[in-house]
This record gives sequence, structure tokens and C-alpha cells, in this order.
Amino acid sequence: MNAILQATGLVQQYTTAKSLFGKPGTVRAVDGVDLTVNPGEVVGIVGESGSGKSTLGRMLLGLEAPFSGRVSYLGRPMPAPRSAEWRRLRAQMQLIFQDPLAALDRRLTVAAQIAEPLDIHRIASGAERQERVAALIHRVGLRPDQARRYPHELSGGQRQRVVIARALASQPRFLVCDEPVSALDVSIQAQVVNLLRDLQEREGLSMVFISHDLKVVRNICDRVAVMYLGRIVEEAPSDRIFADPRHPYTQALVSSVPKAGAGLRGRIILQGEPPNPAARPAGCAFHPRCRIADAACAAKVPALERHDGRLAACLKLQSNQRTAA
Amino acid sequence: MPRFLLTKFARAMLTILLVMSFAFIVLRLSGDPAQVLLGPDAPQDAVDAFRARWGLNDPLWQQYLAYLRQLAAFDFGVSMRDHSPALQLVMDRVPATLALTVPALMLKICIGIPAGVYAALHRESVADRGVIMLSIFGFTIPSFVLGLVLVLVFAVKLDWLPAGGQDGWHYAILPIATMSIGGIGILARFSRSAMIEVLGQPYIRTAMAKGLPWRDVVWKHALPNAAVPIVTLVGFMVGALIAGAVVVESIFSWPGIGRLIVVSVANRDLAVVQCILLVIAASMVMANLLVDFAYGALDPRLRGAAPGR
Amino acid sequence: MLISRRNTLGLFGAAAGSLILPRRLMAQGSRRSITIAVQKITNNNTLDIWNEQSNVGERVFFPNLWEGLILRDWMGNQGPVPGLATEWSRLNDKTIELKLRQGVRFHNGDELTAEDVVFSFSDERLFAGTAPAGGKTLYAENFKPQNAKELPASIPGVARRLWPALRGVEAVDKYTVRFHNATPDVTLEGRLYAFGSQIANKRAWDEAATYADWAAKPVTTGPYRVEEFRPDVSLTLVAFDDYWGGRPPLERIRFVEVPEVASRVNGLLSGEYDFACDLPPDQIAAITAQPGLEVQSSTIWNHRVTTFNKENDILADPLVRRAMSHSIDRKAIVDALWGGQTVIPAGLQFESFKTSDMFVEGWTVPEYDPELARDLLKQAGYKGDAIPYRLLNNYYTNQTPTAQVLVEMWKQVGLNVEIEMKENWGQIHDPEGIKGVRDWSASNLINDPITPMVVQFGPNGEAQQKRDYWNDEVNQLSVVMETSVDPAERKRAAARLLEITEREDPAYTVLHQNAVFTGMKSELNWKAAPAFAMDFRTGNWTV
Amino acid sequence: MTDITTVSAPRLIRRIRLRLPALVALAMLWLGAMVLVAILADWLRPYDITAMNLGDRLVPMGSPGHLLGTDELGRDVLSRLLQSIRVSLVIAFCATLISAVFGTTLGFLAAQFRGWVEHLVVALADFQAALPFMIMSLAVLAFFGSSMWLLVCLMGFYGWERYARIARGLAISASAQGYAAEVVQLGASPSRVYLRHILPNVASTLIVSMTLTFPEIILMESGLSFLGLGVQPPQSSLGNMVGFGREYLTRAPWIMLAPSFVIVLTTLSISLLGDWLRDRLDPTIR
Amino acid sequence: MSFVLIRDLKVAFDGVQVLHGIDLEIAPGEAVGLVGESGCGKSVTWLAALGLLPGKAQVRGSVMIEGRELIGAPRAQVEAVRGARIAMIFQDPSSSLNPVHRVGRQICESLRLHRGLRGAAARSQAIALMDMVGIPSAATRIDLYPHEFSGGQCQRLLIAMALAGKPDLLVADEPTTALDATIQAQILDLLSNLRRQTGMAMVFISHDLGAVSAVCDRAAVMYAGRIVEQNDIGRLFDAPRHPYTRGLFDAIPDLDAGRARLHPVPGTVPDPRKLPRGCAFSARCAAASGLCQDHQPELRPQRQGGLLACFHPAQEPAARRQEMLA
Repeated sequence: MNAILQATGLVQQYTTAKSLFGKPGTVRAVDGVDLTVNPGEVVGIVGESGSGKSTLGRMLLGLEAPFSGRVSYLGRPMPAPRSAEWRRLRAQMQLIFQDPLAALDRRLTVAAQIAEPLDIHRIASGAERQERVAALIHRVGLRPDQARRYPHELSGGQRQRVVIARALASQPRFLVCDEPVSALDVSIQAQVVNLLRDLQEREGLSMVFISHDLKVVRNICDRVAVMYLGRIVEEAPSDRIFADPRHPYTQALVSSVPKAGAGLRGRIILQGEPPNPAARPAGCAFHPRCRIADAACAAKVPALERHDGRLAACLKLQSNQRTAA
Repeated sequence: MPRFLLTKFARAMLTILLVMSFAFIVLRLSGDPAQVLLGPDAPQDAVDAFRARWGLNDPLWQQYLAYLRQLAAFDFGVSMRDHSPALQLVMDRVPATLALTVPALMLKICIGIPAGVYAALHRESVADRGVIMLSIFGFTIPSFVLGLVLVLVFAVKLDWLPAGGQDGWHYAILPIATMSIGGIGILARFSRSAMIEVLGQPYIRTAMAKGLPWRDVVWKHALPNAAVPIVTLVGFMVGALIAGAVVVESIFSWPGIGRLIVVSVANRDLAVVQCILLVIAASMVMANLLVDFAYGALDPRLRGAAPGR
Repeated sequence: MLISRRNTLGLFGAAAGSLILPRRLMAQGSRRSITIAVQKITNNNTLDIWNEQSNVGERVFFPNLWEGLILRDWMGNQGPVPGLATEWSRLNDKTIELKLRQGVRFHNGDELTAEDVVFSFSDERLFAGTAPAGGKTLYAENFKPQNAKELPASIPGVARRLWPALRGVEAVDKYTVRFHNATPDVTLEGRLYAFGSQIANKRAWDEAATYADWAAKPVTTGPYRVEEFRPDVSLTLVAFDDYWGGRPPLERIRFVEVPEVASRVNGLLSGEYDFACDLPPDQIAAITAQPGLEVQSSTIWNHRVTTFNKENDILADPLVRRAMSHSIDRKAIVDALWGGQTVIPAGLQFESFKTSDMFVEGWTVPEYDPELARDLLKQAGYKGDAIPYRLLNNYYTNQTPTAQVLVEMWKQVGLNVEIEMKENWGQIHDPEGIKGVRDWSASNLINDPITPMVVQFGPNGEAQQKRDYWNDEVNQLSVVMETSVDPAERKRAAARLLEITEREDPAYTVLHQNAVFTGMKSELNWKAAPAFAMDFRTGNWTV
Repeated sequence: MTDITTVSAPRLIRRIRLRLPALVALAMLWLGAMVLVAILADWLRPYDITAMNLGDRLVPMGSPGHLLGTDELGRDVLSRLLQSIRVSLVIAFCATLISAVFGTTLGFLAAQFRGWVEHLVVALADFQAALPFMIMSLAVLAFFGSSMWLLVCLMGFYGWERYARIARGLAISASAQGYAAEVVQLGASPSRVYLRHILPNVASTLIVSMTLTFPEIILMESGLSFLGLGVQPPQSSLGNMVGFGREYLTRAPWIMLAPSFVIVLTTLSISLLGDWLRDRLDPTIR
Repeated sequence: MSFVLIRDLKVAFDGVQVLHGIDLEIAPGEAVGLVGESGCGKSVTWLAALGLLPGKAQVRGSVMIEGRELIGAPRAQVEAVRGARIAMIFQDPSSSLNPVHRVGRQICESLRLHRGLRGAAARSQAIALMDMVGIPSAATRIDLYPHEFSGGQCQRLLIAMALAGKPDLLVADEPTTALDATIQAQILDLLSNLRRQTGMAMVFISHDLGAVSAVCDRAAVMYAGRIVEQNDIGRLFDAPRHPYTRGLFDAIPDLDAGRARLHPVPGTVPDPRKLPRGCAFSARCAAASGLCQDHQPELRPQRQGGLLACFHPAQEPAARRQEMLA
């Protein structure tokens, strides 16, 4: 199977703002990530804030050029951001992100927003354009009369539908969803998740689904990569990774998901702070918070290796089989 | 020296250099000071001698370089009118201007901010509306109209205060009042909105939730935060004060740099005009630096970083 | 009374009272001190007569501070009266000898001697090595300064304008001096009491560190000496009790600079000032309406004129210029803008010319005749093209209103004159662009038609230098005026000059005589001179 | 583009109609009247602005034929006032527009290109902040001589740095996250992003800024006129009338008071309107 | 006897009613969850009770703390309750701390206020509190500013500040929503530990059913300004009876289940300005009848225990839930 998108050795680093007395430092937000997305596949990326998952998503879309490494789309290298070729390619790949109110231009009607990609890529105009907009509106489950509304007149879920409709307008083949439902209320979240699933299945889209909400990821993704401090620490088919997490971080993450009625028993409470890319620990980045880390973990950076039907990066993999509850 | 101080200093120097270049170019491009200084009846000999003396016949870039060299040696030139050193001429006037601007600024701060805070704490009340209306009136009246009306009322009709001149502290009352009234209005309005904004912040709710008396919430939690934008405005006001001094000093015959610049500009006394612009630019840059440091003192998040512009 | 009102106002308590009281109380005891509000004290920030050749300079210099060998009769016909010289006589048409008054003291105690006179006309003080016209400088070695001072660049030029051919001053003995001219000159005496020819103390010049120091406090023989000079702020003169003319009547004269008219008037109304100068005529009513105040008005020896630029295509035709002259209703201007307080002179002449019998009787300005003006324009074939009018903002009293009135009057006869506001004289004279008409004034300095006619419109006058005007016959007549010693020939020349410059080939047109208005407290027994100068000597002040 | 204009315009009006306080309504009424006066000045004024009658000088208010009296040259104050309103409004309007366009453009350029462009804009803004505008105008006008053209251009620099700062800040935040980034991501060209998306969105903030600048420019022009550097005779402006009329404050106060009154009311109205607009247009307040 | 007794609490903003009469009791030491989607009024209830709403809010009804009325009481009396009896922490920890004051000063302020501690005593107590909430090396970090702490630590600091007054009740308003998953777990753990140690009562406001179930004894579900169901955690999760409660449970994807389609609640939350006449949930409710559209069901005690406001409650316990709890 030919991958629709392939990323190898992606690194992104930023220069931090000058501190009071020191020299400007550099922060590696993403530090050597390989990822493949196959046609029709939904890949989940989970991790806490600062793990670099959003940055990775933006690089996969070509929105920012990687510091090093390569992204190729359909076998061709990603063109430089803002170039004409890059702009043309936008029709084929789209981003849906967390806050639909911020993503929408609050001065344009729903219809105008959805028509935007059609105008930009000169896909349709006039009556055809109106038709297509109406069809998109219908497809994402909005009422036709809502076409003339403004974003702030819609509820959060409806707005996210508008964003999705706009993303689909140019009939893309690849979609990155960055926390698409985090800002939504529980009852609406399910509506949007269902919509995304239906669309993905019907259109055969390839999708990268970024979220910190494991339950949603579990529900929508075929394959999941767990990121910690800019690296993938575990990657596996979704069924496998949640049922049987191997990396201690994944284990903690999975156990920390509050389960209705389950109380706090059996949860792995990680000590310490969420990862800070500006102060990366030596060796395995996770070792200061890891229950099973030893001196070796502080010395050696574990490689992402194939292990029992998954990829994982932990020196203690063998001794760590299903120790989590 | 810490890096950020160096950066700030370099920026300040660049700004001053820009101002000086601007002054030089505007002043030199706009014609011949000889004609102005020597008057309409000056014979050609005198004009020629004057031009030669002040190097006005050299190419512009040569004059510019010579000027920069002078500046680098802290030589600000001498007045074309009476040969006295320009810097001294300007510095002689600075105290008089400070005697107006500093109290005016104090008044603005001491009246404007409390009035604005009071209005913010009593929103929609009669006092609030009163503060807003008065403040808008305060800054919509041109200062020269205000000045002349004040003179008419307090000097001519009531004969309480002198109409102009500088012979004692009571001579300063009307000019200071004229200068500060508009600023009080602006500051009151701005403090009010800054305060209202801060009062809506979550940490105010936290302070209230922990049972802090309302007075302490306002003084210890809201005010220090509202101070950041207010300080910015106060920084801008320094410029407004200098500009205001031009008009107010003319109305009240107050011998400060505002009048000196009007007179020097009218007489094309290049060295003096350049020197005044330099002094003003330097004090504005200083004021901005002070504001920057005040940010740091007021808001730990802004320490070391340039405040958001 | 104002004083008691201030005292009863407890608002400022004792501090305010003590600040105000002393100056006022002094008036009770010995001599009175006065405060005079003026628009401008000096233009150039110095008290040097040669650097500050302006109307405002005249007011603070004469006759209270600077005195010449010959004095002008400020309160009289402006003619010569003995001053620091008691008598003078012509040795020939190029040389004049003067006897100095003995026992005259400078403010620093020095006695006036020939040496000071020589110094006052020396290279170092005035001419800076510029050569006299038609001769060589004499006695260059007479004055050697102890420390060189840089003379403002403009002074030699100004000095050479008044003394174009002065070769030098000879000290015959301690109390006798001779002025040597390179060319014959009938106006040498006149030049001696003109603005500039006043005497300064030599020692004070030697002792001053810089020119600026000296010029801020010149040492002279006048009845008052400089106590304090704060440029653009105030000038305080204090009585010089060793004055040769006797003890001055005032303790102190304080000129304060109050640029705003309204502020000067308000200060006078509130009792702040004893005098308020530079009043526009429209303020007179406001002051006279208040009991205890009055306004002294006096015409001065200066005429407001409008000059034409002959380089202008339209104005090149004298018919247009004549039309412009005839379309001005000067009486309306005088009545409306000057409250009838000034006069329309007999062309560019002054009453004082009568003292030297140079007044051309029967001559008048071009009469107001719109019909004639329209007719002249028709003859000239004027098509209504715009004539630019470069205008300064109230350099002269009522200048802007007058200009607007003129434009409106010209419009009435079909002339299209457009005002262009300018900031300074440089812009008025800027050779770039098209010039048309502009404002000017003409002063009588020496009671002879040479001033202003020849000086301003002759071959070396500014009008011709700036290429506003040229006329061969005017230039020939100017030579006659300057060099002839035959009064009849000179008078004929003067009459002919008037004919050409006002009627045949107009260079200018006279609008009216200028006047000054000084508001003052009526209780003060003082009269204004027909000049800017304010006389505070014994003769003009009775307690 | 038709969508925006046809659809959002009525919405704005609807929004404005909601809860229009009496004071703001009055302010709008006054401003409307001023605009009408500016447009119709030629028809409204009873006399030509230079028409003078030296016999009828300083006629007080309410005299027959001269509702607001006459000035020192016997010209009708009402006629001159009407013309002055036009001139002042035109100057303030043009200058506000220039300054808004100039500042916004620079702000957008800084936001789009960052790097040295941004440094340059910031340096220019620093320069502007270091030289009080009044002082700068004083120097430029006094040295070059005041003409209407120069005056408008100069005034056009007033407050540009405020727009630049706002435009830059909003554009950067819009690009960093949110709708602008979204549109870029859709493949839109920078011109489309700035003109169709960012500009309409920051417009309300800019408009509020303009309501701040507008009265300030009126005041600035009148201040310069006071110093004799503003609008020059025979043309007249509100500030110029006040400036020349101040000498007649005691004798003929109407010459100065009528234009002062108009200045105060107009700036007051615009300020009120600006305050109200800010509350109305700011989505964070609603 | 209950510690806090809320009766018929109503709040309106600019004439728009957002709370429609809330009745709630909190017993000493009890942990009560308040569940609902954004805008349902769960935070407003407690902000109103403590007088923390802006002036334009109109509050009616009664909030009694140990029998003393808070609504309409003088400001000083309410201030004496805040922090000392009832402490409250908020959703966004980073902006809930005053950015210009050092964290130590902010904690000491509470200590001075409620325990009269000053100077060194207050400082050492503040360090102890910071230790207690799990801030590492508290003694050195007490002089830092809030922006120098991460979000989770800010929440810990807020909790420390709340504990300074030794309150009888801690109202935690979405304390974990803004935090990362692993940190959420830490804070939940901290809260339940603290409650065990101090014996204080707690109101836990959240939209996260999992979090509520983790730390509470009892929970009330709110919808559009009303409590629609209230019960013990066990029973509520076991057998949710209000269709809305059920809908909420069903909408949440299950980590352990497969990739089945989710079961969302159809429609959206109604606009508080345009509430339906009857039951606010009727428009989204599958079981709704004409009665529901016209009449407002009251919150009544149920035979099985708990309170419910529904004309057509679900009868059967949800089998799926039981399975999950196993």
C-alpha cells in the first residue's frame, strides 16, 4: 500500500525569547519523528501539552517547514510554505482545529466561509458554487437556513460542523484534526465525532487525529502514536494500545482517564510536572516521572523499536508487560 | 551590561539619531535662515557674511556630517541670534517648563486616576456618569480657549490671579490648571476602563473568594494590575505635556522651552531648534525607558522583555 | 484699589501678598517702578543696537539706554538735539567735527572720552574689515581689542548700510572727535543720530568674555542701566543716578514679554502692568472702557506700503499697478482697522521733511477711483489672471486683516489677487515661483527723503536688489539725492522720484502711516512719542 | 465581496439600533448636521466668506442679517463658520483616513514580513513617539510654510503609529492562531487574507481608533492655527477662527465662541460615538 | 443538619433568568458533585451563594450557612464566610492568581485574614501549605510569581490558598478542566486526600462525569438552570433516570469498548433567553410528550432514593453501566 503521507526524521526547533541575562536558547518541540499515513487510515496522536503533537500536525500539513527531516505527500516532497505550489496543494489537505469560533471569520456568513476554498482554488463559482455550498451544509448536518448565519450565532457544535464543511469543500484527501472536539460539551462532542467518522468512512479520507482525550481517540482512530516531549514513545493499532499499553507513560495516560463510577482506585498517579521541552531530561525524557526507571534510563535514549505488534521506546519493555492494572 | 539594557539603550540612541536627522533635514531643506534672522532690509553683504559664517553654502551632506561630528563631541552649537551656547539657552528654560509640567502631571495623576477608579467602582452611578462627562469635556476644549477663558474669569473678572508672567508660584496656577484639565479627563476615563477590565479578571474573583475585604481587593489586587496600562498612558502624556507647553506658555507668557521653540522656529535659529528637539526627544526616550522599567516593577511577567507594543 | 483687593483675598495668604507688595509699595516711598508688557523685547536676544535694528529694539533702547553724540528729539519733531556732543561743525563736505560733553559717566563709572567714540565706530566693534565705499579705512590701528570677539556676521553689513563710506573716526583730543567720510555726504549729521550710531563703553567691551555676554548687558551713558536681561522673558532697567541729565525719575523699568495680545490687555486690566504696548486698534475700546486706564496713540515715522514686482507678467504693465493703487480705499482701511487713529500721508513723505525743506507740497497718494482703475485694467487688457500676494501673518500691525481688505477691494475692480501665507521673509523673497505684490514698510531715519525713498527703492535698495523693481531714471535721481549738495536740485529730484515710483511706473503704493497704541494707567503722567521709543527721562515724567 | 457588503451592512445598522442611548443619538444628530453643513456649505451660507463690509464691523450676535454677528472685517460669522466646519471636517477626515491607511498598511507589512521590516516600523514608531506631534508640526509648518496640502499630509501622520501597532498586533494574533491562519491554510494568497479577512475583522477596532484620532486632529489643527500655522487666510477653519478671534475675546466674543462651541460639541460627539461604538463593536464586551 | 442549605436560588443577568430555583443541601464533610454542560448554571449557583457575581446580577432565594442567611446579608458578613467557612477555587488556575504578587504573599494574605498569622509565622505556615499540596521545594519557590509556575502547580497553589482559611466547605469549580490528563489525575488525587485529612466538605463542579464520580459521594445533574436529577454517585451512575443524565452517559465514548458509533444527545442546549415553556430538555428528549412541552416537572424525591425532575423517567437501570462498574 502506498502511503499518502510519509514523514521521516522530523525535527522542529524554535528559538526561545531572550531571557533576562542569558543567550537565546533553542527548544526542540519535535525531535525526530517518523510517521506514515496510509490511504483511508485514521492515525491518532496523543500526548500532553508540550509534547509537540500540534507542531507535528502542522509539519505534516506543510504549514511549517521542519528544521530537519522530510515530509512527502503522495511520494512528492512537500513544497515550501506560502509558495504557489504549496497553495495549490492546500486543496488536497486540510486542518480542523480546536476552537471553531477562532477558526471562523466572525464577519462572514456560514455560506461565505464554506465557499472560501471554492473561491481560492477556483473550483466553482456562481450557481454551482451555491449548489456545492448547500450540499456541504447538508452533508455536515446543518440546516439550510443556517447558511446565512454568522459564527457567533451558532452553537459550538454547529460551528465545528461549519469548519468541517469548509475543510471538505475542496474535496481533500488528507485531513489533520487538532483537538477537534475538546472545546465542545459532552453531548455535542459525540455528535461531531460521529460526523467525522461518517465522513471519513464515506469519503475514504486519510486523517491524523490529534487529541489529549484518549476516549475519543480510541473511538475514531485505527492507529495511535503516543508522544512525549517531541518523540513518539509508543505506536500501535488503537485496539492494542489501549487494551495493552506497554510504555510506562502510555500506561499512566490510559489509567488516568477518569471512568464514570470507577473512583480513583487503580490509577497510576504520575509524579512531577508535565513535560517542558525547554528542560529536557537526559536519557529517556520520561525517566524523572517513571515508576520503573533506573540509572540506565537516565543515561540512554531509548530507540523506538518493534515489540509485540507495536513500536515502543522504553529500555524496560521486557520487564514491563502488563504491570499496569 | 545586561543584554536587554543594551538593546534598549541602542534603540533609544537610534531613536534620538532619527529625530536629529529629521530635524536637520527639515530645517536645512526649508530655506535660508540668513534672510529671516537678518530681516527684510538686510543688505546682501550681511546675508553673504552670515551664510559663510554658518557654513550654509556647503553641500547638505557636508553640513550633516559636520553636525554629527559636533554632536558626537557634545557640542550643540551656538545660537545664530546672539552666539550664546544653544544647550545653555535651552537648559535655562527647562526649569520653567518643568515648573509647569511636573505639577500638571502630578495633578493629572492625583486627580485623574482616583476619579477614574472611583467611577469604575461605582459604575453607572451618577458620579460615574459625571466623571465621564466632565472628562470628555475636559479634553474636547482646546487648551488655548480654556486658557483664555480662565484668564478672563480668574484674572480679569475676579482679579484673583495674575494673567501672565512668572513672578511667584501663584503665577503658575492658571497655566498648570490649563495644562492639566484635559489630561485629567483622559486619565480618568482611561483609568476607569482599565480598572473595569481588571475587575473582571479571575484573580479578582479569587481575592474576593478568599474573603478579602472589598477595600483590600481594590487597593491590593485590582490597582496594581490596572497600573500597567495606566503607566503606559502616563508615559504618552509626557509628550502631550511638552506639546501643551507650547500653547500654554504662549498664552501665559511663561518663559519655558515651549516658548523658546516657537520663538526659535520663527527666527530659524537652527542650532537652538535642533537642541530643543534633541532635549525633547531625549526626555521622551527617557520617559519611555522609565515606563519600560515601571512595567517591570509593576508586572513581573514583563521583566526583561520589551513591553508589548 | 487693586492692592487692597488682592490683600483681602485670603486665598494665597501672606506669601502671595509679600510677592506682590514690595514693588508696589516702593512707589510710595521713593521713585516708582513700572512694568511694561510688550509683544517682543528683542528679536535677536541681544541689547546691541547694531544687532537689534528693529522697532522693538528702538523701544527698549531709546532714549533710556543708548545715547548718541547727537540725540533725536523723540518727543518733538524728531530732529537733532545735542547729546553726548555739545556742538558739531562741518570741516568740509566729507568731514564733521564734534565736541564731546564733559563729565558724562558710563554705567561702570568711566568718563566718556574720544576713545569710546572711536571704539564705537571701529573695525572690531562694527566693520570687521569691510572697506568703506570710495576710500580706504583710516586709523585701523586705533583700537586693538585685548581679546578678540566674534562679531555676529550680520553687523558689518548693517553698519556699512548706515555708514557706507565712513573711513574712520579720529580722536583729536580727549573731548574732540572727527568723522571722516570717503564721499561728500549732506546727511552725516542725520546718520549720527540714526539707529546704530550710539556710543558704547570701551572698557566694558574689553572686559566681557564673549560678545554674547557684552551684548546682554551693554555699558552705555543712558539714564537707565541694564539690571537683568532674560531673553524672551524680561528686561529690567534700573535708574543710573550719575546720569549727566540728572537723576532719572523712575526706580526701575521692567519690560516683560507677553506675546498674546489678549494677555497683555488682560494684564493691564487686572493692574498687573502699568503699560501694555503693541495693541491693535480694536483693543482700544476695551481698555478705555475701564476707569483708570487710557490708550495713547501716536503715528510713527513709518509708512505701510504695498510693493509691486515688475517681473510678474501682469504687473509688468504699469497700468495694472496704477489700477491697483487707484482701487484702494485707504480711508476705509484707516477708519475701520485703525479707528481713524492714523493718517494717509502725502505719498512716501514725512512731515519731518519740512524741517529740512524737502517736503513736496501738494503731492498725494493716488486717489481712490474704482472707475479709473477698471478703465486702466481695460486698457491693459487684463484678463483676470491671478496675481499672487505673499503675506506674512501680522508681522505688521493689522497686516492680515489689511491684506484681506485689499484683496476684496481689488476684487471689486476685477483684479484677482490671491493670498499666499508665508512664515518668514525668506519665503516672501524666495526667487522660486511667481511673485506679485507684498507688504513692506518705509521708515524715515534721518529727516531726509533719502530715507526711505533712495535707501529702499534706489539702485542699492532692497526692491531693486531683489529684482522687484528697476527704473533707470530712478537710479539717476538717486545719485543726485545721495551726492548733490544743492538743496533745490535735491528737492526737484525728490519730487520727480515720487512721480515715477507712485504714478508713472509704480514701485509701491502707500497705504497709511503706521501708528502705535499704548495702553497705560491714567494716573501716570507720561506721553507717548511718535515712535516706538518710550521716553522715561525727567522731561516726560512728572511725579 | 458582495456577501460582506450586502449582508453585514444591515446587520451593523441593526446592531446600532439596539439600545441607542439618548446621548449618543444626540451626538449622531449633531454629527449628521455637521456633515450636512459641510456638504451644503455653499448653499447654506448667506454671504461669501470674504465678503466684507468695513462699515459693519464687530456687529453682535442676533443682529438683523448677521445671525452670529460679524468679525473684525465685517464679514458674516455664520457664513465663515459654515465654511470652517467644512474645511475642518475635510482636513480631519482626510488626515484621519491617511493616518489610518498609512498606519494600518505599515502594521500589516510588519506583521506579514516580520524581520527587518518590522524593526523599521518599530523604529519609525519610536521616532514618532519621541517627537511630540505638535512640536514636529510646528517645526515642519514654520519652516516650509503652511499650505492646505502640507497641513493635511502632515496631519495624516498624526497617530499612524497607533494604527500600526493595533494592525500589527491584531494581524499577528490572527495569523498565529485563528481565522487568518485557517484561511492561509486553505491556500489563500496574502492579499486575500489581509483584505478579505483580517481587515474587516480589525476594522471595528480601527474605526474606534479613528474616532479617537478625529477629534484630536481637529484640536491639533486648531492649536496650530492658534500659533498661526494652521489653515491660512483668506480660507478659514474652526481653529483658525478661534485663533484669530481670540484677540476679540472681550470685545466681540462671538467670533471665537461660535467656532469653539462647534469644536467642543463635535469632538464631544465623536468621542461619545467612539465610546459607544467600542462597547457595541467589541465582541468581548458583548 | 446541613452545613449549607440553598433554597429556591434564582439568578438573572440583565433580565435573563439563568438559574430557575436551585435547591441544594450540603452536609458537613460531604462531597457533592455538580454536573452539567457549559451554561447550565452550575458555577453561577456558587458564585451567587458567595456574592461573587457582578453587580448587574439579580439574585433571589436563600442560601443559609449553619442557619445564617447569606443572600442580602451585609458585605462584611459575607466576606467573613468567604475563605473562612467556604473557600472556592476556579477553572483557570493561571489567571486566578494575581500576576503581580508573589505566590507567598497571596497565601500569607489568606493566613493573615483567617488565622491572624503575620510575618515569619505566616511564611512558615505558607510553606507548610505549599508542601501539603505537593509543591516541591516550597521554601525556595514561595517568592516566585504565578507565571513561573505551571498550570497544575497554580491549581495546587490555589488549593493551598483555599486551605489557608481551614474552610468547612471547598467549592472546586472545574478545577481540572484546563489541565493535562496526568495532571488532572494528580489534582483529583490531591483533592480527595485533602478531604480525607481535613474532613471538610466539598462541592465539585465539573462537566466531566468521570472526575465527579472519582471524588464525590453524591451528585446533582443540572440542565438549563435547574437541577434535573440528584442521587448518590453509585445510584446515579448505576441507574440514571433523567433522559438527559442518560444521554450524557451514553454520549461518552468508552475506552474499553470497541469503535462503535457514539450515541449523542440530539440538538443543542437552549438559549436561556428562549427557553421552552415546559421542560427545558423536552426539545431534545426522545421520551417527551405534550405534557413536557407545556409543564415544568418539579424536582421530587423518588421512591428509589434521590431526586428527579421528569415526567417520563427511564425506568430500567442501564445495563451497560453496571457492566462497566464491574
